Parts: sequence; C-alpha cells; structure tokens
Amino acid sequence: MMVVYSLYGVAALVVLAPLAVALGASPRGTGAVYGASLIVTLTLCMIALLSLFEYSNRISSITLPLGLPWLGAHFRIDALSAFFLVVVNLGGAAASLFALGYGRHEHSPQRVLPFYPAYLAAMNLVVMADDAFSFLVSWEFMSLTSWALVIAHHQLRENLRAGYVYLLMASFGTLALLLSFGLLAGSDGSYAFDAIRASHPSAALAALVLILAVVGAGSKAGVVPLHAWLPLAHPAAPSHVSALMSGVMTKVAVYGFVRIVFDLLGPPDWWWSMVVLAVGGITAVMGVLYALMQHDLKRLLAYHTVENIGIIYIGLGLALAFKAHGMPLAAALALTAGLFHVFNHSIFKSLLFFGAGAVLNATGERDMEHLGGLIHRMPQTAFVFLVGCVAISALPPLNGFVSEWLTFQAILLSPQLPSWGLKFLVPAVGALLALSAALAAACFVKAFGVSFLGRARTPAAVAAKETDSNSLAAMYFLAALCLVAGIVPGFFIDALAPVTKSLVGVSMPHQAGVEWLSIVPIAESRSSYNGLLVFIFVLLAGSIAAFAIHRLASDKLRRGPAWDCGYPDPSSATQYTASSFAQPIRRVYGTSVFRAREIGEMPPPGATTPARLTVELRDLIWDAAYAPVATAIEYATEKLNYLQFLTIRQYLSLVFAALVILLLVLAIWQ
Amino acid sequence: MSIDALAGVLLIPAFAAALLAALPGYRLTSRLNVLATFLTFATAVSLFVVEPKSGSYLLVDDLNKVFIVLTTFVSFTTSVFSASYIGHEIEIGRLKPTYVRFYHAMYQVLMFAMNLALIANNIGLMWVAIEMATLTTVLMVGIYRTHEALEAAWKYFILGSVGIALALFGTILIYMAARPVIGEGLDAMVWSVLVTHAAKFDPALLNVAFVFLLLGYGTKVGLAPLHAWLPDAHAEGPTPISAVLSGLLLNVALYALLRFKMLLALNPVAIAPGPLMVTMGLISCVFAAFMLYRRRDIKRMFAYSSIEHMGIIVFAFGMGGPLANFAGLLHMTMHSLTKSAIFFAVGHIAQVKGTQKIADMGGLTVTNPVLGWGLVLGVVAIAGLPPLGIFMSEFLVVSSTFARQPVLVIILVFGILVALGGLFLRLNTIAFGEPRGPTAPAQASYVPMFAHLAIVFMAGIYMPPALVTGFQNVAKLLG
Amino acid sequence: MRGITFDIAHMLAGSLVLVSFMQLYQDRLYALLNLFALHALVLATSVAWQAFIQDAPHLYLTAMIALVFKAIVIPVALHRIIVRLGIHREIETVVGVGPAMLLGMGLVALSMVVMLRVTAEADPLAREDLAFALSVVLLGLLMMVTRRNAVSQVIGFMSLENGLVLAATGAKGMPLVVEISIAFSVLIAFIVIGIFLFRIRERFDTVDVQALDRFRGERR
Amino acid sequence: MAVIIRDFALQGAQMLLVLLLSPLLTGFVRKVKARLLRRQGPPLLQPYLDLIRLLRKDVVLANNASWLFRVIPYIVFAGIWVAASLVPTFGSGLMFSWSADLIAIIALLGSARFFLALAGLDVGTSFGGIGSSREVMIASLAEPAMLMIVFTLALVAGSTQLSTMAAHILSGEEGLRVSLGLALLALIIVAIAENARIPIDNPATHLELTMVHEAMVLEYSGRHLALIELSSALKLLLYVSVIGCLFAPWGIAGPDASFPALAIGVASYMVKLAVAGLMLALFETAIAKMRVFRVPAFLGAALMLGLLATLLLFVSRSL
Repeated sequence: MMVVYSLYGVAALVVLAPLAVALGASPRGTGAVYGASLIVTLTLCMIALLSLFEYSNRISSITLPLGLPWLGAHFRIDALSAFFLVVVNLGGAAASLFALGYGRHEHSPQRVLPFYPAYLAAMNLVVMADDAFSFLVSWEFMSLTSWALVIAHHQLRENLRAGYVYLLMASFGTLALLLSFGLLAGSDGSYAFDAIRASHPSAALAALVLILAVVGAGSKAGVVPLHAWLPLAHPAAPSHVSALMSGVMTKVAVYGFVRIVFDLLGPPDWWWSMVVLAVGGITAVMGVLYALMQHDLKRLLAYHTVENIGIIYIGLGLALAFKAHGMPLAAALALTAGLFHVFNHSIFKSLLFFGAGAVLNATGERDMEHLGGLIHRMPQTAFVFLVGCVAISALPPLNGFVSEWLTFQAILLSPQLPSWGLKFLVPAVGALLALSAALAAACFVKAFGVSFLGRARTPAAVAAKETDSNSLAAMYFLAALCLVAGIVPGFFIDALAPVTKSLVGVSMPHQAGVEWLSIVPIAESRSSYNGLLVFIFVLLAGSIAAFAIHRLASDKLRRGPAWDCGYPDPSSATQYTASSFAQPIRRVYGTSVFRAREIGEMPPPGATTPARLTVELRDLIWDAAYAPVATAIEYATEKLNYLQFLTIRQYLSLVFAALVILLLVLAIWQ
Repeated sequence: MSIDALAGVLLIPAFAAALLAALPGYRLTSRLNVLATFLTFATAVSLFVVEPKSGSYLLVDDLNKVFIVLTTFVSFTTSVFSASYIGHEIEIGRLKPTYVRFYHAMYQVLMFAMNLALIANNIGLMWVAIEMATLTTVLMVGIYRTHEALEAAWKYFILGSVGIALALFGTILIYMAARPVIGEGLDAMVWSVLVTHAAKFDPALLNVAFVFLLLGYGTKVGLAPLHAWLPDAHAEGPTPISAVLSGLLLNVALYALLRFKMLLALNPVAIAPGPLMVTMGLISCVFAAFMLYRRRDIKRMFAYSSIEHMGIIVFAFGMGGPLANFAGLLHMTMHSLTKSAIFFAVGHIAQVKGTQKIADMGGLTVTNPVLGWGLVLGVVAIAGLPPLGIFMSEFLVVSSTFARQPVLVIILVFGILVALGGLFLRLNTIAFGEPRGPTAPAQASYVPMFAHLAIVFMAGIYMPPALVTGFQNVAKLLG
Repeated sequence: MRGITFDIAHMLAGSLVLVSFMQLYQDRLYALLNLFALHALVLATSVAWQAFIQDAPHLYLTAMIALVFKAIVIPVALHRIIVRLGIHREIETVVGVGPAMLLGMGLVALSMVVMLRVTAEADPLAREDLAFALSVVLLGLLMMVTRRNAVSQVIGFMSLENGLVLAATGAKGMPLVVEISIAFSVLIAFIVIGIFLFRIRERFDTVDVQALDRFRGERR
Repeated sequence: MAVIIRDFALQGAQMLLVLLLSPLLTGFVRKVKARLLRRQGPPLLQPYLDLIRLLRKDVVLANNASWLFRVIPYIVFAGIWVAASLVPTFGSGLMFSWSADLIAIIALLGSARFFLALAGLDVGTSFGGIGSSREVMIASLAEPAMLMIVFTLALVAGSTQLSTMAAHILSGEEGLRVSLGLALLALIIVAIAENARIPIDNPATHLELTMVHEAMVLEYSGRHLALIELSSALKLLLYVSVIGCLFAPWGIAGPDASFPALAIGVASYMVKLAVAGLMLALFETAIAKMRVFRVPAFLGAALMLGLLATLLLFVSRSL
C-alpha cells in the first residue's frame, strides 16, 4: 500500500512540473510551486517513515503497465528504499521550504520551477524502482532534470561548461550501470530485480558487475577520480538545488550502489571490499584536500561532498568485507555507520548549502575572499551555518561525529578479518579517514572563519542583510536535526535496523533501551558513546563556569580597538584570506598532490610596482584522466574530419575498398 | 487485382503526383499535398484492420506493416511542416514558385516509390522502387540550384547510382541462387516464395549476393564508409526533404537489407549476416559520433547523427535475437520520429536565423522559447536520454547484447557517449548562452514537431500492447 | 552443341573483360569513348548470343537496347559534350596505368576466386558468366575510382552497368522486369547525367569533379 | 543507591581534582624549567594567582568582536574540562566514563580546538589568522596520529573505553609489545604538539612569528583569557593523565575500590604527574624550537609510528 501512496505523491510532483511552466511567470506562482513541493515531499517523508517503522517487515510493491511493455514498471518499498526515501524527501522538504524564501530572488524562475518538482520525483522513483529499466530511466531522468537546473543560469559560460561535463559524466555512469544490469539480467532480459536476485551470477560476472557498479554509481556519487563534474555542477545550480544535488542526489547514487552490490549481486567476494575501501579512502582525503584549496564557498562545499562520499564508501566497504567473511554483526555495524552518515551528510550538507545560498543572496558573492564579518549582519545564518560546520567536521556532540565514530568502531573490528589484503588496507584506510576528518575541521574553520568572522572585505559584504524567515526556518530545522541526531543517535541507529537486517541478515543491538540513551555498538566494555550526556556536560560545565565567573569574579566588559600585538591595521585587506589560511596545509600536502607552487615576484629596489605572490595549483586528476580524453577526442575528430572534405572520387574509392575487402573476406572465409 | 488498401497506398500518391504536377498555386497544392499524404496514411492504417491478400507483386506482412505505417505517418506530418516551411521559402524568394509545383509532384512520387519499395513482393520491383526514390530525392536535393546544392545532389547521385548498381548485382545473384531450386521465371524473385526455399539455396552465391546487397543498400542506409552523400544531401536540400531522408528513406533501404538478412539467416550454411552488419554498424556509430564535433552546419550535424543511429540500428539487427531485434525496430521508429521532429525544428530555426551556421545561432531558448526548447527536447531524445523512447531502445540493445559480445557493446556504448558529447556541445551554443543572430519570432507550425516528440515521449513511458505484439512478431520473424 | 555454345558465350564474356582492361589502359578521352562503344557492342553480341542459346527472344530486345543506346547514342552524345566543352585532352589518372592494370588483374582474380566457389551444381555457363560479369563490374568501379575526369567516370559507371546486364542475361530465365528496369535506369541515368552536365556547364567551366569539390558546402 | 552516590561523588571529585591540579602542573613545569636554567622561577602557585588576577580584570573586547568570540572561551573550557573529567586519573570507577570513549575524548578536544581556531579569525587580525591556520595544520597531522595510537591501544585492549583499556594493561596479559612502544612514542609527540610545547610551539612567548597557540588567543583578555589559560593547563593534565592511564596504569583504583585504594590511586596519580612534569621540563630545556615547517615532518613521524604500530598489531593478531 505504501508504495501506492508514494507513487501518488510522485505523480503529484510530476503533474506539478508542467504546471510550473505556467506558474513560474508570477512570484506568487513560485511560492505555489515550492509550497506544493513542500507539502508533497513532507507527505512522502511521512509515508517513508511509516514504512520504515511501522511496516518494516512488510514489503510493499506494485507493477504498473508502464516502461518495458512485457515487464511493466515495478516499484517496491522495502526497508532500504524507505530509508532512502526519508533522506530524499527530508532533503526535498527542507529545500522546498528554503526555496519559499530563496526562490523569490530567482531572476529566471521559468528555468528552475518546472524542473524542480520533476527532479524530486525522479529521485523518489530511483529509490522505489524495482526493475532495471525503471531504475535507469529514473536515474537518468534525475541527471537530466538536474542538468537543466545546473544550466538554469545559462548566460554564464562556466555554468554551461559545468552542465556539459556533468551530463557527460552522468551518461557515462548511466551507461556503466546499464552494462552492469545487462550482465545481471542476461541476454534474455530478465530485468526485474526479483529475477536478478534469484539468478546467481558466476564469480567473473559478478566481479565485472561490481566494477561497473563502482564506476556507474560512483560517477554519480562523485567518487575520485570520477568526481570532476561535481564541484563544477553543484555550485552552478541555484542554492536549494545545490543542496539537493549534494545532499540528496549523491545519496541516491549511494543507494544505487548499495542496491546492486548488497542486494542484487548475491554474496560478496572478499576482494570487493578492497576496491570499495580503497576508493573510499582515496576519495575522502582527496575530496577534502581539494576543498581546502578552494575559495569559492559553494565549490568548497561541493568538494566536501566528495569527501563525505568517501567516508560513506569506507563504511560500505567495511560492511562488504565483514559480510564476505561471515561476520554479520560487524557488517551490520559498518553498514549502519555508512548509512547513518548518508543521513547525516544529507542533513548538514543541505544546511550548509542553504547557508551559502543565503550568503549568495545577501551579498551576491560566492567567493570567500570577498566576504567576511557576516556574523554581525547575518547572525542567525551565521549560527546555523556554524552548526553545520561543526557537524560536518565530525565534532561532538553533533551528528557527523557519531557516524564517523561508528565507522571507527567498525574499523577496530577488522583485525578479525582473515584476508591479508584487508589487514593492510583497513588500518591505512583508518588513517586516511582520520586524516580527512582532521582536514575537514581545518577546512571549515577556514570556510566559517573567512566568510562569517573577521571584518568585511567588500562593500557587498558590508551591505549584507539577514535572510528571510522561510530560509531561516529551513536552516534551523536542519540544524536542530543535526543536534538531535547527534545527541540521541540510538533512535536513528534503531531506525536503520530493518535496513541492515535485510542486507546483511542481522542488525545492530537495539539501542533505544540502553540506559541514559547511550549507543553501544557491540558491548559496553568495548565502546560506548553518549552524545546526550556529553552535550549536557559541556552545556553544564560552560554554564557553571560562566555563572561562577560572572557572579564571583568580574563581568565587566569594555570595547576597544583590536590589540593585534600593537600593529592593528584598519584595512580589512590585512586579514588572513582563505588562501593564506590554507597556505600551511597547502605547503604540507599540496606540493605533492597539486604540484602547488608559490611564485613570488619582488620588484627591483626603487620600482613602484607591487610585489606579487601567485599560487599555482594543478589538478593532477584532471590532467591525468580527463584532459587526455578530451585531447584524444579532439585529435580523432580533427583527423576524421578530413573525411568530410574528400572528393567524390575518393568517396567512391572508400566504397570500392569496402567492396574489395568484403569480397576478400568472403574469399578467405570460405 | 482489385483496388484494396495495398493498391491504395500506391495509387493515391501516384494520382496526387500527376495532379500536383498540373496544378499551379502554392496554397492549394500544399494543402492538396497534405491531404494526399493524409489519405495515404489513413489507407496504411487500414492495413491493420483488413489485411489484404498478398499477390506475387505486392505483399503485406507484419514486417512491412510497421514500416509502411511509419512511413506514411511521417510523410503526412512532414507535409504539414513542409506547407509552412515552403511558404516561408517562397516569401523570402529562395524558392521560385515554378519549382514548387515540381517539388510537390516529386514529393508524391517519392511517397509512391517508398511505399512501393515497402510492399513489393518482388526483389526486382523493390530494387526499382528504391532506385526511383533515389532519383527523386536527387532532384529534390538539387532544387535550390545553389553551388552547394548541386554539388550535394551530384555526389548523392553518383554514390547512389553505384550503390544501386551493386544492389542490382546482388539481386541478380539472389535470383541465380534461387533458380536451381525454384525454377526459372517470376517465382524465383518473389519474396514469399524465396523465403520458403531459402534453406536449399547455394550458400556461396547467397554470400556474395549479401555482400553486394549490404554495400548497395547500405549506401542508402548511410553506413560508413558508404555514407558520404548523406550529410551533404541533408544539409543542402530543403529541410522537409532532410526530414524525409533521415526519417524514411534510410528506413526503406534498411528494410530491404533486413529482408535479405532474413533470407540469409534461413540458410544454415551461408555466412552469418550478423557479423558483417554488426561491423558496419559499429563503424558507422563510432565514426559518425566523432564527426559530430566539428560540424558548423546544423543540418549536417544532425545528418551525422542519423548515420550514428543507423549504425546502432544495424548493430541491433546484426546481433539478432528477439530482444535486440525488438530494440532495433523500436529504435528505428523512434529515430524516424525524433529525427524528423528535429529537422522540423531546425528548418524553422534556420529560417529565423537566416543561416544554417551554428556559430551564428545562440540563446535560442531565450529568443524563441518554443523552438528552442523543442530542439532541446529533440536532442535530449536523440541523445538517448530518458524518459524518451530512444532510451528504451538503447537500453534494450545494450543490455540484451552485452552478455553476448561485451567488447563490441563497449565500443557501441563508447560511440553513444561520444555522440552525446558532440550533440550537447553544439546544443549549448545553439539553445543557451547569449542570444546571437536575428531574433524575430518564427512563423512556424509547431504541431508536427510536438506531435512527434509527444509520441516519442509516450513510447518511452508507455507502449500500447498492440504495438508491442506487432513488434515482437516482427522481431521473431527477423530471427 | 553444348560445348560450342558454351565456348562462344565464354569467349564473348571474356572479351568484355578484355575491353574493360583496354579502357583501363586508355588515357585519351576520344579513344576511351570509342572503347566504350566497343564494350557496348561486345555486350550486345553477348546478350544476343544468350538470347539465342537460351531461346529467350526478349533478350534480343536487351541486345538491341545495348547496341543502339550504349554503342551508338551515348558515345555520340558524349562525344559532342566533349567537343562542346573542349575537354578532349588527356585523361588525368590518379594511379598510373601499370598499377591500375595490376589492380585490375587482382580484381579479376578475386572475382574468379569468389565466384568459382559457387557449388558445381550451378550452371557452369552461368558461373563463368557471373565471374566475368563481376570482373567487369569491379573494373568499371576501378575506372571510376582512378579517373578524375567526370566523363570518364560516367563511362566507368556505364561499363559497370554493362557488367550488370551481362550478369542479368547470364541468369537464365530472369524475368523481363529486370531488362526493363535496366533500360529504365540507364535511361534515367543518362538523362540525369545529361541534365547535370548541362547544369554543371552552366555553373562551372569544367566537368572535372575536382572543380565541384570546391563547393563542398563546409569549409575546413 | 549508595553505589550511585559513591560513583557520583567519585566523578565529582575527579572533576574538581583535575580543575584544581592543572594549574599546579603548569606551575610545576615552569618552576622545574626555571631551576634547570638556574633561575629562581615563579612560585609554584603562580598560575593560580595569575588566573585569579585575570578573572578579576575587565575584559577589553575588540570593537568588531562578535558574540561568538565571547562564547568561545566557555565552550573551549567546558569541552576540555569534560574531556579531562572522563579520563581515569586515580580511579577508573568514574560514573560517566562510558559516556565518551577515547575517540570521543579526542574529538571533544578537537571541538575545542575548532572553536579556538575560529576565535583566532574573529577579530580579523593577521596574527590571529597565522595562529589559526598553523594550529589547524598541526592538528591535521596530530589528530590522525592520535587516532592511530588509539587504534593500536584499542586493538591491544579490545576496547576504546579508557577504563577497560587501563584494566587490560594492568592485567599484564599483553606484556611488552613493540606496538605499545611505538604508540607511546607517537603519543608523546602528539601530546607535545597538542599542548603547544617546545619544539612545536613555545607557551612562554609572544611576538614571535612562529608562535601558534598564543597568536590565536592574542585578542583575549580578562576572564576570557583566564579560561583559555586554564583550558590549556587542563589539556596538559589530560594528556599526562591519558599517558599515565594507558602506559602506567599502576595504582589506579578499580571500579569498586575501597577508600584506601582510592587514596593510593590519588597518591600514585600525583607521582605520575610529577614525573611527567619533570620529564617535560627536562625535554623542553634540552631542545630548541623548530621552524614551523619542520613540524609536519615531526608529526608525520608520529603518524607513521602510529600506523606502523597498528599494522604490526593487525599482522601479529592473525599469527
């Protein structure tokens, strides 16, 4: 039944899309579209929650006479789908709420409004699809609608380029998935997931499917080195769409991966996890290193999506390893960690993109070097953005920490794995994870510090105004969720239990019953964490200290000029900038990863020209993987293009040659 | 032979051709043209209701029913488009009114020839009909009488003639192979008789025959490296003819190829036609995909896209099997509808901008939103993105053959991806970005374009069971 | 009877191939035209002989058409065009005569190999005929490919079609449809070529195909 | 009920103890250092006096400092204090020690550092920026190193709970292990880095371009500065406690220890602090400060040591 209700919701979104073409003409219509999206996604979210909690043991499915005619369109909601539906629609609802305010500033609403509900519908459909065709149609439709949203502001050439790279990579991923489904379904075309589950692919086949799934879903999720489109496309879209793309769509990609590898592909081989873990570890660190080098706020956030996808993949890889070695409890822990991070990241990444959107609206700037001091002019945005920063930096007591903590706990179980490759890989991946967490914190100190703290660097930043109440409501809502998921994670982990049960056979121990609402992954003697208590303790300790000091000592306060060791400079240009903040880290990591070079130009004595310091960064992954492809295609097209300018006689020669060759083949073959 | 629907689809265009050749005046003739094509279409649809009996000259079966309905439908919508397009051409003086009479007559002759090729039960007759269709289109391609148009027509004519000569040689060889089994005379060229005896034919002769037929009709299909006439003929002729060429004539040639493929497949000893077709298909697909990149003329670009899709279709049929054949048929149908819709859009765009140069167009979704978004939708469809019909066929082609021939399918997928890159690279310039060129509103009839796109859209989501059964029967027929 | 008829048919078909070779060798336009007339003549004889041995009177018609149109009318017309256009200079070949001949030999060998594979059950006469016909077709194509001049390309094309006629008449009992269509196609081909040559004359000063190539529509 | 009250009291005692002892440790280190340099040095209780003095003074806040700037000292202090309260010092029967394991404690310290680094950027001065950016750079190396150490220890003890780990080491099951040695070495390096001690940073300087921690807190004054100073002291104590708890768990009272056991625990804890302070002072006197870009190599060594320790364990566990 649940799937039927959900499909009604999706249908409502689909109907909304063409209506939005007409509605987009007026500001009121914009509100109507986002309002309707909000209501529908909220409803869908409720339905998904119900299916996750109330009906988790009942799988609800339906076959519509659409899609492939002899197959029909299968839709199904099981625990995994329900969980991802929650993620999708929660993100969708938040984005719609945010857009109620944010969307009013859109200067070409008709390029955004029709695609927005269609995009939401597509993401819902991907998660519900239960046959290869419906899945891929929804998947690629999701890419298509988001492409349209990315190029909504098409007058900027870079947006068009971003959209182009995005669409190419998306299609590349879809084709990879298509090939993997081709293998799974075989040449007689049993595309229904049920049939695929029932078939047992050989080891070689399964290996190929795994690689294709890693590539296909990975290119959508933004796994290094297939991430190149992500930092281009996510920032280019309007901010609420960026939030959806980063916060939600990458999760849908993760869903695709989980669905194929954990559900459809049957029992895993141990080495699969090596692939996934290596990919995850590299993705996490590379993502955050890239992010550190950015000074475009939205691009920085996009690179962090890459990082977090890496963290999620580490969780999934561990789960695969444990599953392959028959350690279901550990697998459940790792999978829970990964999926919990999926949820968390969707929350705080949406929040951060909303914040970036609010800043963009208020100042017209995405470049952090042109911001600064916004905490004074946009205090509420600053506050919620800070919450998002703390959460994404995996700092207690917020939610980002909990999922990473769970991942660490899973890593600590891995010495029991028998395979040698994993023995070496897992600790290394653990180190990478730790490194990426620490770098993420550094990066968000930079992001928040440079944009919101300090002094305003441009008139635009001086003139910024606090954003509207709808946007704030959306951000406060997500910030509250970050906190709740951080301090009572047990409920969220319990909610994931049916998912892990369906994928690895068991689930983590029930958490809600543990006293004081702690979470205990395996046993209390082994490890436990209580976000609630830590939060309360910190709150108490801080309050006690404040109270005591103010009552017993001094509470006087004077304002004065900044001290700055006696050298205060009124010019706001003397502050640390984003790139100067990143300089130590760039020197430590960037020289090898980005071939970072600092070129200092000192004018000769007496000259009046200013000294210059230029930083050169090179994207080695782009240079190694993408640029050669572009060059090769360019070369091939140039060479082949001669064929457009031959004479008729030369064309005839081609025909003649083809004939002779075919006759020769015939002569030899017979 | 009494006058039944089968004769109808031949007689109506023939009669209309005579009438249109005689009548002056653009308004009347263009309407008559629409009416005639509509009547033909209606007659073709009636084939589904009452199936006439096949004779030794004309034949109707599941295979050509699909083709003929598609052909008559697209020719009907194209004639609607042509009415507004030619009207504008006359207005700006690009086409002299005297030529219009010729144009309409030729249009109907072309319809006649294509219909004949599709329903001919005699391989000789089929050859004649395709020859006739070629000659008609040659004349129509050259109708603007510019240097470029004449050059394109000449190239088309020479390459087409060589192709058609090769096809004739193949046809003769088929007869030679059939004669010892069936006996001398007409029967040895009658399709329905050939099929029943194909197993006993001399395989060596069949092999040679197929090579010639593949190259001969393959030239008309536009398979690389025999394709050279195609881009220029599309680019330089009037746009309705480009639409008909891409949407229909290529299909007709493909149809002939399929017939002979069936024949060969029935003979257990003869060379398998599949690998040859697959090779040609792959070469066409990948080659055309690369050729998309450096195109400056919008119509020529979409002509190359047709080559690419023909490659995919031939690949699908070459792979064979019920799913791949189904996919091939579906892809062919969808490609016809989509590509003609694109040419409808392109025709009007070129008229608005006064040029076919891509560099002189820009920001079309801003200046002419309906045309612009129509083109975007068309390109999205032709690039194989869902939820439009071509995605479904590409899905089926790739997924059903990958397990059998992974390497080949990867090449195919590579071609599809490269083509997508090429198409969208240009689409970005044409439809988005800062507007360039004249921005006058188009005097266009959008109905044919959106009708096609709507059907393609529908097919991507829902296919009527009747159609599916029909396609499945044909797919089984194709082996 | 059988032996003699076979030998004569064989000889005629063989001489058609020979004339094709001569055409390939010839690099003067007038001479080429004359050779084409000879080609058509041999074809007409061969067709007539086929009509006689197959006892198929309609083939005489084909022979007549070949004789009248291909051996007389077309050469004369082309001759006039050449005179009018003033292009009776030497033919510009792409490949030298020697290599062209070698290629031609290879093609004949190829067609023999391909055709002789045909199982012995088939009529040996037809088989031989087919082999020669294929040779003629391939040689015609070769000529089209190796000549730059439009007239000689047209001649190449027509000798190719002669090969087709040879094949068609060699196919015993092939219905009349084919003859008609061939005549038809030759007719149309001739008319259209004429029209085009005329138009090309109108627009360009030469019928060298390369001159046309300057208008390929899309500049590099 | 009585058990709960007892545990509660223990927890409270621990909280007060670390709060009260930490300035003493700082003072002790300073005093020893001064003596080693043959100076008289400030009195042992000088840090307390400093704190009281600072607490009484007015806060002078930069004109454009934000509300966050004023809140941060409390956050930092609270975070570190809570972290320090959860590390077993004299007894492992802390009531709430299970609410955060070692990973969470490290993360809590990370939170504190995160906010402190933000404070460095808030006023918009170049010194603050220098401090913050260097601090996060150092942390980006120190934190993974620390986590690798935790991994090693957790693998040895089969737990990330400090009390369980201490008990496991105390039980002597493991004996001496190479991994533990490597981990100890790495932990000491990390502790030096985290507490801004020589050779990474110099806690006693201002106006030096290579300073890190002090540059960050340059704009703080009065009670805010007092809190920050106290937090630094607490952090030093915390690290000493962690090292003591993990590598020298002798004397730590068990969960249901009697009063004498607790007394022994307190005494042994004091001894550990004194030894650690002594060694720190010795080390700091003996070594020169590094250039800031030598630090990555230094900390990278810690990271490698930690990774090596973990790898060794991973491998040896399976033998």
